[in-house]
Amino acid sequence: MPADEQSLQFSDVNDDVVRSLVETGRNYYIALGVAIFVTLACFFFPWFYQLRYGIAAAGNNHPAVWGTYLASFIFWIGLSHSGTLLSCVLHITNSEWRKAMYRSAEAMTLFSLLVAATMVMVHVGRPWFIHWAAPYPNQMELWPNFRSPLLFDVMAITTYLTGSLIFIYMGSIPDFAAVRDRTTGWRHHMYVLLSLGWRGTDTEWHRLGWAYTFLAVLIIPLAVSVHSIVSWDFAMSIVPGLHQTIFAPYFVVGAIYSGTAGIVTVMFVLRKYMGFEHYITKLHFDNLGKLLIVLSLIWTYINVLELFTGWYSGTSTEYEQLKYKLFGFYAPLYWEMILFCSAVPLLMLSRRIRTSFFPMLLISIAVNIGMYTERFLIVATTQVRQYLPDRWGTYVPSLVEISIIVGSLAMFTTLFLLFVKIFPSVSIYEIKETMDAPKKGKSEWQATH
Amino acid sequence: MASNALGLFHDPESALDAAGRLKDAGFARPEIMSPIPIHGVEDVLGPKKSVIKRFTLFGGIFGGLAGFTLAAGTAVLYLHPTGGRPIIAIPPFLIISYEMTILCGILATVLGFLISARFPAIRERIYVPATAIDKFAVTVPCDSGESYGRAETILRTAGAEEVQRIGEDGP
Amino acid sequence: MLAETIKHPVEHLFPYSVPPEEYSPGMVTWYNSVCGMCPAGCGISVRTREGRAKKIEGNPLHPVNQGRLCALGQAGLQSLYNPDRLTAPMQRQGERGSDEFVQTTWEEGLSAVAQRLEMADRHSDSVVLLSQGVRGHFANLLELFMRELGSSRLLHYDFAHPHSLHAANKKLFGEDQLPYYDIANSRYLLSFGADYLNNWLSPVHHSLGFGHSRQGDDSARGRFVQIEPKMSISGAAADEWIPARPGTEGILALGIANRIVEGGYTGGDAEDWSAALTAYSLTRVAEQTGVPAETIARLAEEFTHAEPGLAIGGGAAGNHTNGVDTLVAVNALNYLVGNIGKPGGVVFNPAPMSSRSAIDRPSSRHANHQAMQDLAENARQGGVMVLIVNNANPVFTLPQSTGFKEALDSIPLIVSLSSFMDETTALADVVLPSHTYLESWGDDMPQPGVGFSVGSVSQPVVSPLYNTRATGDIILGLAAKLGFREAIPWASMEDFLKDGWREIYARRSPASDDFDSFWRDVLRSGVLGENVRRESTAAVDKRVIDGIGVAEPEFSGTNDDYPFILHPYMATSMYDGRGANLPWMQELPDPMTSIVYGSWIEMNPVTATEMGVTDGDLIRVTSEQGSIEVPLVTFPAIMPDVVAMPIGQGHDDFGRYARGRGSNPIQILAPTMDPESGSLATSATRVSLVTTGKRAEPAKTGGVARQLGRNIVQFTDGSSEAAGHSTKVNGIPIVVEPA
Amino acid sequence: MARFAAGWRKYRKPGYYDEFDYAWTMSIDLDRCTGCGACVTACQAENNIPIVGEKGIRNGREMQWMRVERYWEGEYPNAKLSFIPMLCQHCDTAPCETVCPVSATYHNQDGLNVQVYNRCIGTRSCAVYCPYEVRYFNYNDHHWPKPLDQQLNPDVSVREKGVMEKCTFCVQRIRQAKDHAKDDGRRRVVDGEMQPACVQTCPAEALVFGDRNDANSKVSRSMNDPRAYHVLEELNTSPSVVYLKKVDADAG
Repeated sequence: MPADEQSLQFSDVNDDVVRSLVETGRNYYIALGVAIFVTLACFFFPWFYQLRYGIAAAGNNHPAVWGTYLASFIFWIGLSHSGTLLSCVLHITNSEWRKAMYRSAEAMTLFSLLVAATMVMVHVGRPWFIHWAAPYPNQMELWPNFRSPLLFDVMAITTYLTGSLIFIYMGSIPDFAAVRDRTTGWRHHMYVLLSLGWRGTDTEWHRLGWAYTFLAVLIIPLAVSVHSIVSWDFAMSIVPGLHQTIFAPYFVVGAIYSGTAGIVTVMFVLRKYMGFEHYITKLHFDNLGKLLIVLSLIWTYINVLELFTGWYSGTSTEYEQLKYKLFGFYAPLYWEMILFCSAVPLLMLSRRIRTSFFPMLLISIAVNIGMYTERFLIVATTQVRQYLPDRWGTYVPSLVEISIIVGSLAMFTTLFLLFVKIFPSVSIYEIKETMDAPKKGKSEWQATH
Repeated sequence: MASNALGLFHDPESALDAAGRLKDAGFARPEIMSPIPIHGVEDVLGPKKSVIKRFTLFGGIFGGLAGFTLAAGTAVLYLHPTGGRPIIAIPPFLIISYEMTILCGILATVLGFLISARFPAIRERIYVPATAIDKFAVTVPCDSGESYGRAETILRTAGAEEVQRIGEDGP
Repeated sequence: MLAETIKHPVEHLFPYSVPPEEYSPGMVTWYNSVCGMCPAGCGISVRTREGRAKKIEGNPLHPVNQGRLCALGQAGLQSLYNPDRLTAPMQRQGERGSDEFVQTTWEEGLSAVAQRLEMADRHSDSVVLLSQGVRGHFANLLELFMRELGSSRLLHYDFAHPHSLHAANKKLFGEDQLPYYDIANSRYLLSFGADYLNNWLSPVHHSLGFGHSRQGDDSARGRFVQIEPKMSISGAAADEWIPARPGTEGILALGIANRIVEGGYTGGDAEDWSAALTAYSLTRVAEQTGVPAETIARLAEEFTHAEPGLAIGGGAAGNHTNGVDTLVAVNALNYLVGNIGKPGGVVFNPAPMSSRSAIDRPSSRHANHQAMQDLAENARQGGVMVLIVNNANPVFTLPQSTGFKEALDSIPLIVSLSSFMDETTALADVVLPSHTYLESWGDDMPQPGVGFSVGSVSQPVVSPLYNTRATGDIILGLAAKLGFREAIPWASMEDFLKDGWREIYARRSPASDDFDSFWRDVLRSGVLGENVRRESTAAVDKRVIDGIGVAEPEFSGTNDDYPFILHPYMATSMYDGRGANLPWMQELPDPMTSIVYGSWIEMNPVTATEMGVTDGDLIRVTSEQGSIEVPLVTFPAIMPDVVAMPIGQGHDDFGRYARGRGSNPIQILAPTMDPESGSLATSATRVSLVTTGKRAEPAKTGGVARQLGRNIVQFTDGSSEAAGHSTKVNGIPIVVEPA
Repeated sequence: MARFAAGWRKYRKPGYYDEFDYAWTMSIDLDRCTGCGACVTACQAENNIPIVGEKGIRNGREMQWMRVERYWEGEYPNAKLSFIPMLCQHCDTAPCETVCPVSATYHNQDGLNVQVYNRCIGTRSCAVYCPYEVRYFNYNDHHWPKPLDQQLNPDVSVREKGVMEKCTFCVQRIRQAKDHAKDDGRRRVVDGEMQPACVQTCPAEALVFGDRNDANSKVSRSMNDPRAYHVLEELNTSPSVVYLKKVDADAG
């Protein structure tokens, strides 16, 4: 426990957290306003245009029928990982440093999943029939095709969304209770409902502990399966460059990688603008940095494998695919990705960088830019270099697509901004657990009598 | 008339100590309210068993079966031969049931938690807001004024900063 | 908003409130008719529903296309339902070419024209009728009309009309008709520049023959050799593609002929031949044509021993200053291997089935380039009072050097009977829009035929869409206005047609049943074949033999200023440009380059690298006559000093789909002609290429046209044992599934 | 229990296709094909395939279900060009079918790989999964300037935006042929009774269509031709379109 937290008392934690909820500065409202505006202008407006005009609004064509929408989908799903997943792993291996950051990490999972879901809506040609992909009894007596990787996705993501929602909620019940007592008006009523009448009796703590652990155990394999399945959307095709066994681990690692980087970014923001300097410390950045290095190495390794197998296969399809990726139309993006995801993270080998906040922010952002590029390349390069050379083409995203990418970022921000005002964005009771509990002996109260 | 004795403590040790003494003194099982989970409660007040794990287990099993049945059943309901695969294709359906296992597992766990922890609370219960911040409370039901007296003395000697008498239906 | 996105416009299920007789909802009616998209004269059957034409298919009974049809024929529907059709008679309002017309009634329109015709002094040939190449009874009607008008100047004009081929046949065999080339039964086809699978004479029939010769009989597979400077579709289909220097195809043919004669030709006139061919020794021919000597020798060898071999010539080979001689030489090959009149050889056609032989019809009404130039010249001198244009578009298909467009200015009255606002119609004073061929009566006697006499009737398959009239009815209307009652008594084209066919019916022996049932049968089957065949005499006059010889081709422009020879060719979909207003044809990828919606110029990749230009560079193509700008496309199978350009685009009118698209190579062609046939030597223009520095990527559907060793198209050397594995027919392979 | 076991065996059977009425098949003789493109236009006319316009094609959104691919071999003067008509191969083990989440594409009783426009939600996954890339997506609503719309074939639906479409082997004609057969009291459609638009029009008779279950149908015979092969056979999609190798004396 770093020295600067020695002075902290239990009550300070409540004060800080409650302040972060109820005390809202002008900057917050400005930020929220901007975020909402950008969401409407850059996401919903282009989307409605596309709904009217058709996917033609995007840059897609034959052969590149998939585009940035799908890339964004994978990206957000990826970002969602390591929120809940990381928190679960750390919970089970009960590592102390998790406790200050896991709440916001889980929130990240939740919201990026929501954004990912909307990306699906944007992607499909007839979103107004999207519900046909859900298994529900209907007058057509038609059911979805459970043999389809896409349907695995539907199931997995629904489960993951439910799981993370429950996990984050259950973890914050005691905090709702704590906040409940300190708030008034509508907030009070809301927290009364959310806290389910939590009193913090030993029985409740005991049950919560059990349930929470079980959830954690369930969610870890779930999270792994989710991104494996997302990878199967591609790997189950026979498109050269996609049809690879390595894809599932590749995606999972990539997901956790970008997710962790995302956490770093969010940590930075929370620490800076929500006044959690005492709770989110060098320690967290240091540990996350180490984690990032490991992930970046694994990710690089898998990339190299991909190249090697492609080159070693010697088949025209695989080889052309590879050549195109490395030196073709999209080559600059590829090397940018390598730079951001394989080279830049190595900076974090130095402890000084790991423990200094701003560089970490930059690195984490770089990593996520790189990871988005990776997803884009996976979608773009493979489709335009398939089996029949006569069908080769190129794909360039349209303005609509780009603005929707920006818009989705804004949507995420909006959701997060709302979150920090409703959820205690650091866990009160777990912070307290990390602090030394009051010692036996005369308390101030007795002294005054 | 029945009532509850509630002692507020400054630190977990003394709260636990008080709870132990009350138990030894033949009181009904005292309840401890704390801002953080206290370790060692079981040693003092005896082990607790939770039904949650069963919920999780059976939820999972049910989910697995339900998942496969859903996939296979609907496939048979409306025959759509695709890709030369069998109508009932094992590997994909296993994935479906895998996801369903986890989904139902999670939901069952939540259910188990709510039931075993008696949530949500319908009627008012004994509660002291301070325990949500940094105080540790021990409550014990007392059937008579006399027994309340005893409880109070035990609490005080254990180092309670404050002892309240609270009616059955809340303060 | 979401709701709006899934809203659909309301549309009416049935086109009529009061339907015509044979209309019953949901029922399909087939009408047999004749395709009017190109001069090949294929029989079509049109599928109609709810009184609308839905699909054109080949008429299985028709001997020319036997149920098959080409892309252009399929697209005929879009000339019927074209959004840019002329819907009513119009009179010019503003300046000529200002495209300002005012609608008028048929009555007014016809009388306006009639008055001027009245005024035009009879027997002074001041009235000219310029029609697209037409056959059958409609042609007769035109003859009658013009005779009554007392003008001899009835011209049929088709850009693609094979004048040289006609002349050559006349010269060698004394034939007026084009012969029938029996590709189906030939086992070795030597094609000199004739793009017979694309648009030479009768492409669909040739394709049928090609298919049959290739794989039709199991005993032997036909071998196809194509000799041309730029690979055409026929060249791609051929087993061997031989680039010969442009214009030297004839010399090559004579070189082969020489080998054949040397190689022991046993004809009565052997020495005449050897005498005539001495000049064409292997070495000289090889040196002149750029084709290796051994190749020539081999060709001669293979051609002689083919069972049977057939040589055809045309297209670019015929469009040089030595075109006629070239084609004579090619035909001579057929003569030398003695396949005249044999199956798989050259079969002479009988005179086309027709009535009214009474009308003295000049051997060919078809106007060659000379005639068109004379017309322009005469018009300039005010020799033309009235010009009636029927669906011909000379303004587009004549080079600028002819000055036809300017010549039109000095013609007082120009009448157009076109169904579309094409370049020529845009300059007309009175527009009397005609039906498309799918709305009007007519008949056709395909030329070249198929060795026996064939006649087919075309009937309206839908009720007219607009206030237009069949061309025949317009002529009859004029005749009525002019009071040619006794000579041209018919009320409608249909009557005229029936009258004609009455004679054909009467000629048939024995006249089995009454005419009406005969007529009904003809309409139902759409075609009538008569077993009238010609005795193909294989004698060639000595003087002709002595006269045989092919001069070096002449080109306009010097080598130095104009390093490239321009090779304009008719694109698959556009024909001579008439396909440009059909969206389907605009969207049909060019088979060789997959380019759509536009024109381009093809160049050998090596030459391109030397010039430092690449695909998509906008190139200025300049001839002595003018220049056009067009994007460059590198093309692997074209001679280094030849550039090829498709004809058909570059309309500055002719509807929304054609207007302002690409450029028209005809415009810059030099007026050099083949002196013997007077036809335009379209392939005899030299051009220079300069890059404009601009880019203009042509739109194309294809990607990379190389297989990269992926065995997409697989080959076999024909020997059945080497042909490799055979595909399992029944059952599917068991799916390998884990678990 | 026995019924369950029987059902299990039935539904576990790979392919499930031997219970189909027909196995429609097309054979394409590359030695006959001249690349003239008549099939392309015929298909466009028969199946209400929209005119996408120059812009559409520049954006790579052409819709022709039947396309003719071209492949060059060698360089001048020995350059050779081969054409290969490419259309939906109606694979018996089609990758596109398995991936559709809503079963909008599946194998019907005729052994056709059918596309149900009304069910399609436009995930476009089938187009990616198809190695022959013969699936075409309606990126926007298409319009036929009047009166071109009068040509539209009433037997074929006009697809709205956001829907995948592809060659159907002219399923509407197959339906009609089957109906006629039923009306005439025949049990089956006889060979050659029905042809898709492309086969019907092919001037070189390179295309042959029929039922490969009928061992002496024309198409069965050409499938047994030693020149027969499948494109991308190594992918084990077992297509219903058979190509006959091009004969080239210098090859082999």
